[in-house]
Amino acid sequence: MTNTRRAGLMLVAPATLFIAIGFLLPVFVLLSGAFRLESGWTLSNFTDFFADPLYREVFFRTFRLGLTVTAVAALLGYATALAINDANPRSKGRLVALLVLPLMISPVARTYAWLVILGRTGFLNVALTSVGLTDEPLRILFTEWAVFIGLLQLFFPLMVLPLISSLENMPRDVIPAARVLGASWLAIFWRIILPLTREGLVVGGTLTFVGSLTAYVTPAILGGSKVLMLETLLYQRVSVANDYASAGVIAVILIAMSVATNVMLKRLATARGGR
Amino acid sequence: MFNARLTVSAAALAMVAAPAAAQELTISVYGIAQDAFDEVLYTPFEEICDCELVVETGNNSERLAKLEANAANPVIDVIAFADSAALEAAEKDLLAPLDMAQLSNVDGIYDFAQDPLGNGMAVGYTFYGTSIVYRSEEVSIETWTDLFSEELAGRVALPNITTTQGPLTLYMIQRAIDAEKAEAGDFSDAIAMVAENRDRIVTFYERSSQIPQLLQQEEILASVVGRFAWPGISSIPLEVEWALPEGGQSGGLNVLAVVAGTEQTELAHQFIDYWLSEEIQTRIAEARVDSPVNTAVEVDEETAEALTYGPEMAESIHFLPPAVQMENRESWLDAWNTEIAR
Amino acid sequence: MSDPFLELDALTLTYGDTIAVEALDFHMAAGELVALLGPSGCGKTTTMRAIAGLMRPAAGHIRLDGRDITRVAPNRRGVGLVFQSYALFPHLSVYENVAFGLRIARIRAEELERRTHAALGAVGLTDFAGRAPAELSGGQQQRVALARSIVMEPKLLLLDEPLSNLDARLRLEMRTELARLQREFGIAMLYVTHDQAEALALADRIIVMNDGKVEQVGTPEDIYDRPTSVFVADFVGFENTFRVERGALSGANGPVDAGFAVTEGARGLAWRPQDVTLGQGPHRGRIEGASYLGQSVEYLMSSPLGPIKAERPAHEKRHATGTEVTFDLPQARAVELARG
Amino acid sequence: MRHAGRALLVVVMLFLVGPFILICLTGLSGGETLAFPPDGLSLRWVIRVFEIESFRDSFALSLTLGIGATLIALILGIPAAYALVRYDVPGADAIRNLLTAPIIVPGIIVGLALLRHLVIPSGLGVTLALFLGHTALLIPYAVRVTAASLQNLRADIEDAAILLGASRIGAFVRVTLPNIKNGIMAAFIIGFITSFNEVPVSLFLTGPGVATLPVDMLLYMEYNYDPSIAALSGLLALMSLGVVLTAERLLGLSRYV
Repeated sequence: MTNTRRAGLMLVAPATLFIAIGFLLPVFVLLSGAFRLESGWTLSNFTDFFADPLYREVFFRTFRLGLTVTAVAALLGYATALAINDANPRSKGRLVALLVLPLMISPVARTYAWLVILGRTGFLNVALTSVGLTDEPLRILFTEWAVFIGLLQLFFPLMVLPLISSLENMPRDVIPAARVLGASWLAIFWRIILPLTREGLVVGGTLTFVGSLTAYVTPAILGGSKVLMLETLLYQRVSVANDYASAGVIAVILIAMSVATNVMLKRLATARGGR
Repeated sequence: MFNARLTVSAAALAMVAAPAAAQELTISVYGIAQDAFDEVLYTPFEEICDCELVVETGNNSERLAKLEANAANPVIDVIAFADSAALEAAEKDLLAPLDMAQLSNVDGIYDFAQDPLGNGMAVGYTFYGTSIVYRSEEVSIETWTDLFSEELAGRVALPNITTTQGPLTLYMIQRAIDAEKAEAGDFSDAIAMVAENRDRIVTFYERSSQIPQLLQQEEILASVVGRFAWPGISSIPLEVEWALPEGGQSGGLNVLAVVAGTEQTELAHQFIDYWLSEEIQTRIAEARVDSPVNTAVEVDEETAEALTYGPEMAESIHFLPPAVQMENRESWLDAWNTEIAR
Repeated sequence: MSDPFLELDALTLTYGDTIAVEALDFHMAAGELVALLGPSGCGKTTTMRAIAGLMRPAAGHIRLDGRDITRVAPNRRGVGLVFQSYALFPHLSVYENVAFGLRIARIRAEELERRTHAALGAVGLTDFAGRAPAELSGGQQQRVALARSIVMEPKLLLLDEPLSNLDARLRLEMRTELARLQREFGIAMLYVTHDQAEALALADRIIVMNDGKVEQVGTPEDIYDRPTSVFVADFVGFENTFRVERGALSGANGPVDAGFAVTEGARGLAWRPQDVTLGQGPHRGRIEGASYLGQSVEYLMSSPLGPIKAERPAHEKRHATGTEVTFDLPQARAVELARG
Repeated sequence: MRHAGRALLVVVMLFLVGPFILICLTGLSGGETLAFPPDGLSLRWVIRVFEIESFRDSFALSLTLGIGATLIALILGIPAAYALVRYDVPGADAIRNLLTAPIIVPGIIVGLALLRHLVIPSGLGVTLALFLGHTALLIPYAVRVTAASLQNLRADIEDAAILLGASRIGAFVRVTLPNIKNGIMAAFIIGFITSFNEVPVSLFLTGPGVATLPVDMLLYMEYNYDPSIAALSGLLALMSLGVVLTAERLLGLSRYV
C-alpha cells in the first residue's frame, strides 16, 4: 500500500515540481506585487484600481462580454449539438471535425479574417447593403460587437463539444419516451435534456467564460483601444506605462474570476445532480 | 527525466540560436520597412564591419519596457527611439553617453539633430512631419479642429495617447485652441475636445500601418499620421491628400543611442556613424523610407515629395520638445484615461 | 490431505483503514480444485489478488509448494490468474496473447511456437490464432484467457468468477472444459465465485467466505447438505433458516416453539422449501402467493416465524392465496447449525 | 425540425469556417493592399511570405518550440497521469489542481512573470523561458488526454501482464503504452498546435531575432498592411486543416479535445 503511494508520488513529482518551480513560483512573485507598495503590504492597489473609472469600465465590460458570449454560445450550442447529434454517424464525424477546426487555426489568422469581414466595406456590410437590409454600412469593427463576434467564433466549439458528448451519454430513447408521455419540445428540453446534460453545459460554460475573460488577440485587434478588456489593458499597463502594480492587480482579478467561475459552476453541476 | 528536459531544451536552443559570427551587434529599431533597411543599411554594414547584426523590432513603449526590464543584463547595443522615449530611457540610466569623437558624420547633420536631448546621449537620424491625411474628394481640411467636423463624424481615427503621434496630435489641436497653453504642455482643452467627440471617432489607433487599410476599406475619411506612413497611404487607389492645415504641422525626430552597459561600444558608434553618413542617408531617402538629417543629401523632387525633406520643411515643423513630453506625459495619460478612454 | 500445497496463514488484507480479510486460514492440496464461495464484498477476490501478489498483505503468510511467497513479486510466484474480465491485450492477436508470457520469459522460438499451439489446441482455438480479441465471443475470449495462463504451466491457477460473464449454454460447456483441463494438466485450481451452483458443480472442495472470514470448509456434499451456520444455510438455498434462542425458534415477533425438543447446543435450524409440509403441524400461516413450477408449486407464506417458503409436489392438494393453513417444519428434515 | 436543424448547421459552420475560406481568397489577391473582394488573383503574396526572413526564422522557432515543448510535456505528463489514474497518490486532488493551474492563469501573466522573475534575474535567455512557459502550458493537456485514455483502458491487463512474468515497467511498455498510443498521439497534436498558435505567453518572451511565428505576424502587422499576412494566415489555416483532418481520420481527434 505505502509502496504504491510512494511509486505514485515518484511519478507525479517531475511534472508537479516543474510546474511549481518553473511556473507557479514566478507567477506568485508577480502576483504578490499587487499586494505591495514601497511601504509594505497593502490592498490599496485594488482600491485604486476600482476607484479609476477607466479600469472599472474595463472590468465591467470584460465581465459583460464574457457573460454575453457564454449565454449566446450556450443557446446556439444546444441547438447545434442537438442537430449534430441527430445527424448520421458519418456526417457527424465530419461536423465535429469542422467544429474543432477553429480551435486549431492560428488566432492571428482567425482575427485577421474578421478584420476583412467586419469592415465598413467588408464582406458583411457589402452583403447587407446589397440585399437592402441597411442603407448605411454598419459600424462593427472597433466596437464591442466585433469583439463579441470574434470571441463567439473562438469559443463556440469549446461549448458545443462537451454538449455533444453529454448528449451522447444521455440514455437512449429518453426523448422519444418523453414525447410518448406527451411532453412538448420545450418541456423535453427543460425537464430532460437540460438536467441530463448539465455537466457538459458546465464544462463548456466554464471554458467559454474563462476563455473570454482572458482572451488577448481578439480584443486587441478587433476592439482596439476603444474596447479595452482586462487582458489588453494588462498588456497596455506593462508595455506602455511599466506599471507592474496595476498589471499584478489585473492578473489577480483575472485569476480570481477564473477560479471563482470554476468553483461556482462545478458546485452548480453537482448541487442538484443527485436526482 | 529532468535531464532529458534539459537536453532537449539545450538541443532546441542550439537549433534556434544564430551561428556564432566573429562579432555581433544587436540593434533595436522600428519594424517599418525592414527589407529596405536590410538592403541599404544592414547588409552593407555587415560587409564592412565583418560582424553580424541582430535586429529587434517593436514600437517605442514596448522596446523601452524591455530595455528597462533587461537593464541588469543588456541585450541591445544600439537603439532607435523617438526623442521623447530616448529622453525617458536616458533619465532611467539606460543609455550611455555618446563619444562624439567617434561620430565623424555628426557635423554634417542638421543642428537640431546633433544633440536633441541636450545631454549628449543621442543623435537624430531622421525626422518627419505629422499632419492630417484625408480623402480629398469626400472632405476638406482647413484647420486641426476640422477633425471634429460633421462630415467626419464616425469616419475619423486618431492616434492613441500611447503612440508617439498621440501627444503630437493633441499638441496641434491645443495650439489651434490656445497656443500658449500648448507650448506649456497643457493640453486640457484638446483632451476635452476629443472627449466631447469621443463617439464620433472610430478608433484610437496604435499602429499607423492600420491607416491605409482603414482608408481603403472606407472605415475612415481622415486621420493623423507621421510622414513615414505616407508611402503606404498614397499607394492606395483613392484620392488621399496630405493636409497643410492652418497652424502648420507637427513632427518628430527619431534618434539613435548606445545602450548603457554594452560591450560593443566601438562597433555601436561605428554603426551609428555609418547610418548618419551621406551615402547611407541618401540611399535610405531614395528608398523613400526615412527622411535624411544629413544636410549633404540631395534627392529628386518625386522622392522629396514622399519624404519630409529639406531645411525649410524642418524649419516649419512644430516639434514638441522631449522635455515637455517627459514632464507632462503622466498627466496627459491620466486625463486621457478618465475623459476619453473609458 | 497430505502436505498442504497452498497455505494461507492468518492472512489479513486491508484497503487503507478498511479491513477486507481478517486472519484468514486455509489450505489446499496439489492438484485440487477448490472453490472460494461467498457473496460479493466478502473478500474472496481480495484474497485471490493477494495470492497472486497483486496486493500486499497487512499481516500473515502465504506458502506455495513449501515456499513462503508472501513477499515474492507477482511475476515470480508461478501463479496464473484468469481475470473475470479476461483482461486480454486488445492490441495483440489471440496467438500473441497466449505467447505473451513465453516471450517475456525469452523462450526459444520453436518451443514458444509449440507450447502456444498446444495451449490453443487445448482450449480448441487453433483456428482463431490470428484474430483480435475483440473479434471473439465471450466464451472464446474466456478460453484465450485460460490458454494464456495455462501455457505458462503455473503451479496454481486462480480463476476469478470464470463463468459469470457467460450465458447458460456456454457456462455448461465451460464448466466441462475446466474440469477436463484440470484432469489433463493436474494443475491446482482455486476459483472464486458467488454462485453456489457453479461451486458445487466443479469443486473438489468448497471454502465459504463471509465478511472476510471463512464460514465453512468442506466437500460440495458437506456444504450443500450439512451447512454449519445460518449464513451458509441461507447461501446454499435453505430458504427457511432460523436462529435458536433458549430452545425456541426466533420468529419475526419473538420466540416460537419448534414443536419438538431442540438439540442442546444447536444455534440454528434450517429447512429447504421441499421439506416444509402443509395441511398439518404446529404452525399456522397464510398463503400470500403461489407459483406453479410444473413439477411442483411454490408457496410463499406469512407466519409468526416470518416469511416461509414451501415447495410441494403438483399433485398434492393446492392452497389458494389468502387462505390460512397449518404447516410443519419436521424435526427429521431439520439441519442443525452449530453457529448462528 | 430536421430542416431547421440542417439550416442551423449550415449557418453555424459558415460562421466557424467561412472566415478561413475568405482569408485564403484574400491571400491570393494580386493587389497591393488588403481588400475583399481580392484585387485579381495571383500567388505573389504567397511567394512573398517565403521570402520574408523573419517569418522563416520565427516559423523554425515555433516548429522547434511546438515539437520540443510538447515532447517534454508528454515525458513529464504521462507518468503523472498514470499515477493519478492508477495509484492512490497522497494529495491527488491538490496535485491535479496544481497540474491544471497553467490553464487557469492568463497566458499574458505567465509570459510577464517568466520574463521578469526568471529570464531577467537568471539571465537564462528568452528562448529557454519560451520552452519553459510552453511546456508548463502543455502539461495540463498532456495529463488530461493521457488520463482519459488510461481511464478507458482496463487496469487489469497490466496485472495480467505482470502475472505472465512482466515487470511493472515492462507491463506498461508492452501492454499499456500500445493501447494508449492513439491518445498520446492526439495529445501530441493538440499540444503542438496549441504551442504553435500560442500568443499571450509568447508576447513578452521575445528578444532580438527571437519571436514565435504568431507574435512575429503581429509585429509585422504593426508596420505592414499588405496581403502577405492574409497569405500566411491562409497557409497556416490550410496546414491546420490538413493536420486536423488527418488526425481525425487516424485517431478520431475530436474525442480528445
